[in-house]
Amino acid sequence: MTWLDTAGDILASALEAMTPLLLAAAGGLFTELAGMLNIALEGLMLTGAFFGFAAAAASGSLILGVLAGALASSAVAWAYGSATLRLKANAFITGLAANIFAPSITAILSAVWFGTRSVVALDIPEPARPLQAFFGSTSILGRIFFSHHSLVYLSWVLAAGAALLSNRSILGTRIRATGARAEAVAAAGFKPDSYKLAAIILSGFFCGIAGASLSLPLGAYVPAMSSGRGWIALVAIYLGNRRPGRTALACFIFALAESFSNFAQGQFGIPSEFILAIPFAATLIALSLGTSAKRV
Amino acid sequence: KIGVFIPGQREGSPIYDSLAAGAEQFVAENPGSSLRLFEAGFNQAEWQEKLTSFVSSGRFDVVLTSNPSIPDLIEAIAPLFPTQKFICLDGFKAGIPNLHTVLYNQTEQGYIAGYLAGLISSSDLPGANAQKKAGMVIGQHYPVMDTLIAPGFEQGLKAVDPSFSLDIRVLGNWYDATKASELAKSMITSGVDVILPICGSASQGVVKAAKDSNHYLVFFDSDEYSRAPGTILGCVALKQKELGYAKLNEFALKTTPWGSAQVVGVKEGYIELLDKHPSYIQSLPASIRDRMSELIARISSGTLSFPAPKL
Amino acid sequence: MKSVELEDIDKYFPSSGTWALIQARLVLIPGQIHAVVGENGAGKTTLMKILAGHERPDSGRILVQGNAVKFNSPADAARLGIGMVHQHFMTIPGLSAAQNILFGSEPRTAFGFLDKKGILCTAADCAARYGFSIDVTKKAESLSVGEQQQVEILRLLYKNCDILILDEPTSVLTDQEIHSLFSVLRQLKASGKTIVIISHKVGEIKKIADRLSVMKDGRCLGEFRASDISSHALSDLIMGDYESPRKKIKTTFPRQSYPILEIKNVSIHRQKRKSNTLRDITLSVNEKEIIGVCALANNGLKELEDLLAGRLKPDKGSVAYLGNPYPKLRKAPWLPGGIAYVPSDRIGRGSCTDRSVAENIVALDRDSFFPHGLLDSAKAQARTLKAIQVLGVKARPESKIRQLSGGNIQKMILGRELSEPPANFCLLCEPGWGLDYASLRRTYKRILEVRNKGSAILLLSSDIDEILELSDRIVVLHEGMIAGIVTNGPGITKAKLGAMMMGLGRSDGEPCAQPEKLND
Amino acid sequence: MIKKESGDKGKSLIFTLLAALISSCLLLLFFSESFFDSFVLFFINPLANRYYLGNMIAFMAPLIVAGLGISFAFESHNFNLGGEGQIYAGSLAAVLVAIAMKEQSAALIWLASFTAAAAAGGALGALSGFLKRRLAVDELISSFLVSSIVVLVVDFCITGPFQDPLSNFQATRAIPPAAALPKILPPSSLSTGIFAALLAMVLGKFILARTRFGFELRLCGANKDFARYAGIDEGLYALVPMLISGALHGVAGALMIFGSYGRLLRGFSSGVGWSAIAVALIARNNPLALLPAAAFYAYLDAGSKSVMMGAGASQEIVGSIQAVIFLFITATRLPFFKAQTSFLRTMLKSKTGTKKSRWRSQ
Ligand SMILES: Nc1ncnc2c1ncn2[C@@H]1O[C@H](COP(=O)(O)OP(=O)(O)OP(=O)(O)O)[C@@H](O)[C@H]1O
Ligand SMILES: Nc1ncnc2c1ncn2[C@@H]1O[C@H](COP(=O)(O)OP(=O)(O)OP(=O)(O)O)[C@@H](O)[C@H]1O
Ligand SMILES: [Mg+2]
Ligand SMILES: [Mg+2]
Repeated sequence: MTWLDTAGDILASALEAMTPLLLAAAGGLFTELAGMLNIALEGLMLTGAFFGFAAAAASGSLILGVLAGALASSAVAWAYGSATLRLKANAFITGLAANIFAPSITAILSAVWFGTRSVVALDIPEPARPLQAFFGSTSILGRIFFSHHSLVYLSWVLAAGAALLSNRSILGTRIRATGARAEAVAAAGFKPDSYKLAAIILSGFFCGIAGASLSLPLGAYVPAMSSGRGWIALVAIYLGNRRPGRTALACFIFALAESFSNFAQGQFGIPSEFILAIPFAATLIALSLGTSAKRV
Repeated sequence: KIGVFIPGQREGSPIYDSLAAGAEQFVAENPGSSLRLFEAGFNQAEWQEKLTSFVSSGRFDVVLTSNPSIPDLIEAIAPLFPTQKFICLDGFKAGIPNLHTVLYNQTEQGYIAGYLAGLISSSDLPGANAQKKAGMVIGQHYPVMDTLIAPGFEQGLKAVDPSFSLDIRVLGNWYDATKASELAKSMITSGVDVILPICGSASQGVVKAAKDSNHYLVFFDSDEYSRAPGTILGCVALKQKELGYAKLNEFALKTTPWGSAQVVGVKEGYIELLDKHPSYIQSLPASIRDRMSELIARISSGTLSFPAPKL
Repeated sequence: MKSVELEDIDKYFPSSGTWALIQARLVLIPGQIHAVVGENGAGKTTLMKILAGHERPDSGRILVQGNAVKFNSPADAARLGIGMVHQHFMTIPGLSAAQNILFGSEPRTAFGFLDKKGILCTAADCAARYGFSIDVTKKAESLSVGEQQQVEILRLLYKNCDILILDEPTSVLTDQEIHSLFSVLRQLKASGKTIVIISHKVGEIKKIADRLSVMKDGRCLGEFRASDISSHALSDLIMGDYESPRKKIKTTFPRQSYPILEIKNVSIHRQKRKSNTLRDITLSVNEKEIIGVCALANNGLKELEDLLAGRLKPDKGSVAYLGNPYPKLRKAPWLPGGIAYVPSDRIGRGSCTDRSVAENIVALDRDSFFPHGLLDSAKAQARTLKAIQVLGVKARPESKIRQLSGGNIQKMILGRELSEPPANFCLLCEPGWGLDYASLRRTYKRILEVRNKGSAILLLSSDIDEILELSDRIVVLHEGMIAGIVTNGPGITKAKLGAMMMGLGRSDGEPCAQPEKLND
Repeated sequence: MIKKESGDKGKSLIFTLLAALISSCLLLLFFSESFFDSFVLFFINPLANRYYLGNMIAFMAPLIVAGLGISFAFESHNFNLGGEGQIYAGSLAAVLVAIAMKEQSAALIWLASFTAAAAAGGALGALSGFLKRRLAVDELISSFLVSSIVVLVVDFCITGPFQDPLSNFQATRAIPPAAALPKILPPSSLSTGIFAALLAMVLGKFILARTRFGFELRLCGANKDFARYAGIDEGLYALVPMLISGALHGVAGALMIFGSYGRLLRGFSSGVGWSAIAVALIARNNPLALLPAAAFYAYLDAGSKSVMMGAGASQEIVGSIQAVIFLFITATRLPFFKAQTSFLRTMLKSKTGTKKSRWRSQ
């Protein structure tokens, strides 16, 4: 294998690893724009992963799975959002509540539906690899761009959609305005809280799909499988300075660092802990360089 | 009255599940005995406190548990509860009058798995390649892993062919199945064709990756063939259920050698290559199966032995 | 056309223990311009907020077309065509001026997306129809105050509000801007809108208003037809027994005074800033001298303030204070080497709204008030009272700033910055903002007093009357450059300064726009 | 207008606690085998059983100290999400120093170890502060990232160079037994560390409320622009509060080591950093309120453990109960009680508002 092949493989796996991050970040972007710190991304993803998988297993349809994941997670987001806004509770604490609630409810339901609180692996359809047939996966470029399963491409479309929604739509403008100056939105005769709630529900929607993009390709639901990706999505949003394009780039940087570290574990005699730290370190460095460049 | 202290979670951890199952079997067969299970969760720092409160209720005649690090905890609290009896499987500590420990010879277990992996990798099975590489995906480094299992596995590989190399990759947790799958894929692209996953529920990701790319797995601790028949080619089990059951019986007969520490392995029947499973028989050529039987026979007979592990 | 009546409105603020309104009443006649006047803290803003649905009255009724209505939110009021432009503007940063104007009813394309072009066109049309000269593509955060105000008014107009409430709209506008605002208001009136305007400037009110209400201490003293009441009688009504010191207490400054602040060849370039930055400014402010600096919006006034506030670093040139480099961190005005600074941004920079008046004063001089690292409350209390007394702030030392009326916040800042002993150098930006007439006179008196005690004062103001009244020398900025420095005197007129501000040469006789004379 | 609801805080707290209590009771009723047993185990046992009580109070110590660290950050408008790593790093430093000083007296070891813990945690906090000040990197994110890295590095240290060769735990060697903080309620892990925590809390309150440093810090938190206008170097207050915050987290870690664990176990602090944020938020950043907030949090924790152990309630049910309580705990307004509170408010107003007073100019 040449180094080119290796680089191609790393890139390809980075694009795959980016999928849940990209979706979760797209969701988190809305709450960030609405001026809220949404730490519940993690819990929302897990909800999406579970319900997405359960629905796919029950119906045998991946599309229904994705939809169910998105809807279930939106519902949890709605509950979390209403609690935060109607009760005027602290968003960090209610977010924490959502993050504790998600694994609990999924485990309870998992015990009821699947008879186990642990890994649920069932036969569900494999996500198709729609472009592989057309462009092949023999060339390096083919492997990097065309070999992925459909959820990867779906995430690209959805991320673009989220960008459009946040920049170009009426709702997106209102959400931004709420984040920029809620009292001005109120003075203009609108209810800032309803836009905040809309943003939270949108974040739930995207995070739900992000979760489904973890469990469906794996064909299994594993408790705690979101394992910190919600946080990383939040980091990506900050690194991307709350702009959709840059956020996507940030997600890619993190995913690339991670797939590089996966590769590197096999190559160098460095303790694994240090290699596992590579993605965080890379992000921190990108963050420092990025902002300092902006300052000049 | 039996208390089973599980330093983790029963579901998803075969080793704890079978411990509980052993105790349940004993209770079912011995009317009048009762059982209370307690799951202490995976955070080892909390075990001390939880074990103490479990024991301090004073409700149990014997506390059955399983984990290499638990004897240290028991040593610390044994003086406080001198009448409380403890049986700890998968651990090793002699000299505490109210504790009996039984350790599995996990070097043996690793060796068997490694030997099988080596045979598979060098075979002409469709998913095996010419390279002499096998891999492990582990959740974290921990002492039993680093001193027994991994070296055992590597010895097993080298016994097949000294040119084998072992690729160990660390996940950093026990549940990120997606990342486990990425790790396995990365390993597979580098030429590994047999993997031993020891990474908790994340092993699902390794199964997925191996299945998708038509490579092979060997598994540890319990019968896992059904998760991916044809991909999982061997399971080297710890007979935890049987051992737990036996130890409870011993306790009921009051023959427990308190204060002693035992080591058990293939010879005693508590480590076993599950070679009766149809999946094992169908997927592996007779040549490999024969060599495995031969290996097991050598270990049982004591011709091939591994020093009782020091921990 | 709607008639609106406010009847017997009471409003009590428990947090400050104030009755802001007591049996206040107001009748708006459709199609007229109605002025609300009164001293600082009289309750004008509170009454208007109640009318626009931002606050709820404790008791009393709001009648629209004779029907009692209840407003739970600004949206309710907006539905009945009532809208308000706040004393502190409510533009939304991040959105363009056009988006701000159309906020809430943007034109859209298919699928509910924003029609960006449509927004710009509609907003530009709307602006053009009412004779506003604003560039609607600008982002809200880069608008000048005058432009922000235009955006706010346009927003109400676009929403078809019949009743427009403007809370002190003129206090931060230049004469030219006021002039154009007033012609817009007249035009609106002609088209049938009802306008309520709050102002402290009697001359302005006489010019623009048809009717006026006078408020004092939360009550309405009465309503008058503007033509029925003389300026003098109006002043008396507002101020009660306050006798105005009309005579100027000017003294000529000594010839051989030495410079306290020296700005040498300062330039500031910022590519990103749309507004003009400073170019090659050289200026020295001497002891016992007030230099007034005036400029149209976006011509460098803001940058000059930020430069001397330590917020902008000069890219070229230097600033010296008392012979040393200009300090990075300001010292309290009453300390040796201290600087008095009244910022134009009184809410964000000049005060901390969540803190008490006392804390807002203590904050400037931690060295003296925390002698051993711990607060010396007695000393702090004394200094606070001293600062409050300078201009008579209606507040207790422990009142939170957010509970003060706009004028009182300004008086607190002025009192703090101009209390004894005065600083060697004072940077005063729009000092007269939001002050009622009596307070304004007291403030001017105090500024001249401080000058006579030896301070060098740089006065940045968009109010040319203020500049003419206080300055010894006047500097005019145009596009970031000094367009001229003149010594104040009988020969200097508003017209002349106006011409210079627009960059129309310095020699007399040049054609220039004739700004409306507002004050009598 | 969006306004902060002032007043009625005490009342709304009682209502929120009631709401939380009622809904968690409902959950218990619904899910547990025996409601009565579970109820007693969850709500009564932690207070009635010496062992649980001791552990509960012991858990309060690090919560209070780390919560104080969060308060210092919050009050200066910094967000420290790196508590986990700071606690972990502080603990490692403390343990290493204690082991190195085996021969010394306990007092000396404490002094050196706690200083080392504070220094290690503080350095991490300061790093985020520095990045914010110098490169305008958001401290919320940088502290989280730094912490993620540090946890891995400390893990490496524990399992690598400093692993206790004689232990099956992934842990460092134990600190000298003499250096452990004196126990109060054996066999529980309650130690004199709780007094240190209380002392730190009172000291923290004093510093924030009374001293010049606290004044400047809070001013920077309330309005950076004004602080700068008042001549305060607001950049310094991005750095120093983060340093203090990190240092307090480090000390919290050392308290856990010297109070309970006696050695650094891998993953021992997992979650304490987050819990500290919750505690600080429940206390609304008032240091003195940290005591009841931490007590409440620890009580909840002890109750969950007790019911899990005693009634076999699963992690999930306990998790749901905790989630519900968190949902309500910081609520400042409850829809169901709105009628009541507004009624109370009018009552209150009619009482205080009888005298038509006005501000009088001085
Ligand atoms: N939110 C509030 N909380 C407490 N007191 C308030 C609040 N808003 C206004 N007040 C008080 O009510 C009184 C009237 O304030 P208001 O803002 O209506 O005065 P104003 O007539 O607009 O004065 P100005 O000319 O200075 O703007 C003042 O004494 C003020 O301190
Ligand atoms: N400086 C102040 N700021 C705000 N409120 C004040 C102030 N002084 C007094 N009040 C309020 O005004 C009300 C009347 O005050 P007080 O009874 O002292 O006035 P008085 O004795 O009638 O007049 P004076 O003190 O001018 O002789 C009191 O309820 C008090 O709360
Ligand atoms: Mg091979
Ligand atoms: Mg006002």
